[in-house]
Amino acid sequence: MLGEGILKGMVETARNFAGSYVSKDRLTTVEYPEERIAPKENARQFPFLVFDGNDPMAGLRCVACQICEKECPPKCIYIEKSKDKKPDFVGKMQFYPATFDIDVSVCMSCQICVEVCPFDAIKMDQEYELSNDDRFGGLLLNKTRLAKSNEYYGKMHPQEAGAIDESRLKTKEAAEAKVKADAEAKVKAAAEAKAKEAQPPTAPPNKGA
Amino acid sequence: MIPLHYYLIVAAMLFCIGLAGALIRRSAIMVLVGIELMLNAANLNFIAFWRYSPNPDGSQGVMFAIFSIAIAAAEAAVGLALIIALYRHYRSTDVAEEGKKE
Amino acid sequence: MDIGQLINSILNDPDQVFVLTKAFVVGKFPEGAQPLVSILLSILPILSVFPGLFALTTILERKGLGRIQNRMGPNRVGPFGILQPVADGIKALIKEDVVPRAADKVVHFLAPVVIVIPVIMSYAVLPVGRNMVAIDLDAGLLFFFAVGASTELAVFMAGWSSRNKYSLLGAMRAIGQMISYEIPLILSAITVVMAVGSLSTTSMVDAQAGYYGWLPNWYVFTPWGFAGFLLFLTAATAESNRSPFDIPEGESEIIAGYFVEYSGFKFALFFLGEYLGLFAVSGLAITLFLGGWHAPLPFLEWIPSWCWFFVKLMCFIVLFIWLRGTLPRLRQDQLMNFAWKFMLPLTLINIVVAGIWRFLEPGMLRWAVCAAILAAAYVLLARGLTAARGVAPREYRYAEN
Amino acid sequence: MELAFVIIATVTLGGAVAVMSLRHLVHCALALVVTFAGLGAMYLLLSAEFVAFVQLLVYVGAVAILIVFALLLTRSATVEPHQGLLHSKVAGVGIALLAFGTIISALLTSSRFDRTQITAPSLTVRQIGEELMTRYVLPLEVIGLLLTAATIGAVVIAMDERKVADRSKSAEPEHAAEDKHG
Repeated sequence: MLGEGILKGMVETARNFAGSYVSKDRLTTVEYPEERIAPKENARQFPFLVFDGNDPMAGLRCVACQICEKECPPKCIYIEKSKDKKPDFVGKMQFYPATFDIDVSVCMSCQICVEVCPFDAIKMDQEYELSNDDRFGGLLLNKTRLAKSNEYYGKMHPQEAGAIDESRLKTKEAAEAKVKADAEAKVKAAAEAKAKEAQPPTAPPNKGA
Repeated sequence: MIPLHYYLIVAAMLFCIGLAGALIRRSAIMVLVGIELMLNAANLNFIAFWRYSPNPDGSQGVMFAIFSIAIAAAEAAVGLALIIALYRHYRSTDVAEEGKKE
Repeated sequence: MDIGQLINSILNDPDQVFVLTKAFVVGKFPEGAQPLVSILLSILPILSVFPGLFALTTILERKGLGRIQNRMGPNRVGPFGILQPVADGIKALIKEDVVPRAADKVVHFLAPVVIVIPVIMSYAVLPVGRNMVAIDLDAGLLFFFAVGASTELAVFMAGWSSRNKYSLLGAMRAIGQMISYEIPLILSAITVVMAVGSLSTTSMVDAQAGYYGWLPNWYVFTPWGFAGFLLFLTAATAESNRSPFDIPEGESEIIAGYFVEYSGFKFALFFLGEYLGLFAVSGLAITLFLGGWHAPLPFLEWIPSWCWFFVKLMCFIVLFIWLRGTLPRLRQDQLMNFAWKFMLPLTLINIVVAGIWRFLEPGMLRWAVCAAILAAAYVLLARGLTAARGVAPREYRYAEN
Repeated sequence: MELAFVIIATVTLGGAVAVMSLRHLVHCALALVVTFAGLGAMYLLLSAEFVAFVQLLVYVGAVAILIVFALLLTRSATVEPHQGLLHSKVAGVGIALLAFGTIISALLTSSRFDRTQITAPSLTVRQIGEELMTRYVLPLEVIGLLLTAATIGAVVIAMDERKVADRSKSAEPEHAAEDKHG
């Protein structure tokens, strides 16, 4: 407590000062617009919608269930359900969002929408250069701007995306198998029914028993 | 050159403004400020008389003013401390109200 | 005197270039206008040089702090970013001037003006070179402190008129700190007054002329002068609200203290006032303890005197930037304890030591006695402060080691 | 010279009137500073440099700040209630005017004050210091004692007694806590 700590500190800062001129790797910052540091895998900014296939609008995974809209703490998601339905990836008829808006100026990047989504349709993006000179319109992202391909998501989070893809594939296969089985069963049932029909109703096989 | 009594008139006016203030203001702090003004008017008189004195080597006027400034500083410190203590007691610095509550 | 003679005399004595030029220009005016022109020619350099130094300091500070924190610092505007102050100035000028609706408009407007004017006035008594002082007052040092006293008022005006709790808190902290540290500041300057026997700043510089062997005859090289210099420096840091004494600003707790509610050019004026105050008090430290405009070594005497003043001033600026990059902010109670329980007693002891120095025979004994008293007082006071506060190396309850 | 005097006198007296008539107390305190500074300028005009700077240092730097602090501490930094013409007000102004009339009549009737300057007295800071240390050394010591007494007295008076009692009561556990933290 005689002031030697001050001197020690000043030597340390002087070393930093001189060192920053000598060794480049001391400099923790980069010259931003020219150089960028790649975001870490867990970095998250704002949500986006995942679509499969080539057509962003047709391939959206979102089924407009509106869970995320209800769960969003700052209420920055706005969804309008479609009037008609269209088949999803397993072929089931589902609604789709006619409107899906996220106001990123309100969004607080909490990721709750991602956690609650049962369809893996909404994920967190790492895009951070969203500044805009349009104060209101520029930060209100609509369906077209939110839709990003599954490949893009896969590039950001390879493992998670792989797991999701796998499980979706399994579901799809199961569903297809089920459809197949159903179809087979149907065919079988139909055949049976046909067979039944073929026999005369007046003479059942074990009527007498 | 400005004659002496100009300064004396200014000092007299300052003194009377301070006196009027000390008499009419309700806040105890403002009463103290009025007294400070009166002290300052007296100081101005000291300096003016010293400046126009027939004895130019004398230093009494300046000395008196310096001591009076020191006293005024002490007075302000103690006075304001008293006012703060009073405020703690009465929750007010209003001179008229303090009298009523007693 | 014509222009040829002027050039001749300047070549003879380059040290006096500004003094001779001023005399020459003043001589060209009619008799009646001469005093006015002389005053104007004394004020104009102050008004141009020191704000220019302010601009230079802002960029130096940002660059230096950046390097201390392993960053680049501003480097976009102009080569190496040296035009950054220009950009900042233009930005401050064209920015919207927001005044809170609840603010006391008149006082709110006056505060930045009141903060800058006294600071500029205080330069009037600083001798920046041989024969280069705006007014050589008999009570120059007193003038400096008297004018500096009104800064507190400006701070209060700014903090109170904004009608913002952070502003008021910041203003109260600032005033408390300034009053507390003004006492050690003045008391540590008094030792020099005792040695010189005058309050005039020029006679202080004159008293430090000459050399003792190769060592300049500056007061900082005496025990009481060294202690006084360090105390003065610490108090000056606190007076100008510099880190580590920047709790009135306290960006991380009360946003910016008393100038939260200021924007645009008024905000820039506050910064100007703060930095000009820093330069002024550094200039005073140079005048009091570091021999003013005298050269540090005999063979460097040929360099003009005003150069030495500004070289020393730049050293002070670098030191302040370095300190700001090193030390964390003090807490309010630590700040007050330090001022009243450590600095005030030490300055008083220093005054006594300066008196002892005056009455002992010159020689090693005088040195040893004075240095011993000060060192003992320093160690005892510092240990006492440590013991009283129960200060020890901090233990982190939740840290790994 | 005359112009400077008129300006300074106007500013000083205007400030004084503002101090005593403005209703917002903080404005009063700020106007008081103007008055003090004006007086300082007037001392300069009277070639009393030292007193002028002391005036600035003590009044602007200390007394005004003290008053401002007192205003804020007593929460009277608000507007005084407007209360029309009171008898006390009329009486106060009347008494002040009466005093003023008395002083002025004394001034104007006496010929002793009708002096214009003889020779400017020269009093350097050095002389003031020497006088303070020789002829006025006793008053100086007394003033020092008085200031010390006033400082201690002010602190004691303004100290909150309840808080002091609380602190001495709770001193024990506080120390224990500090020891725990190391």
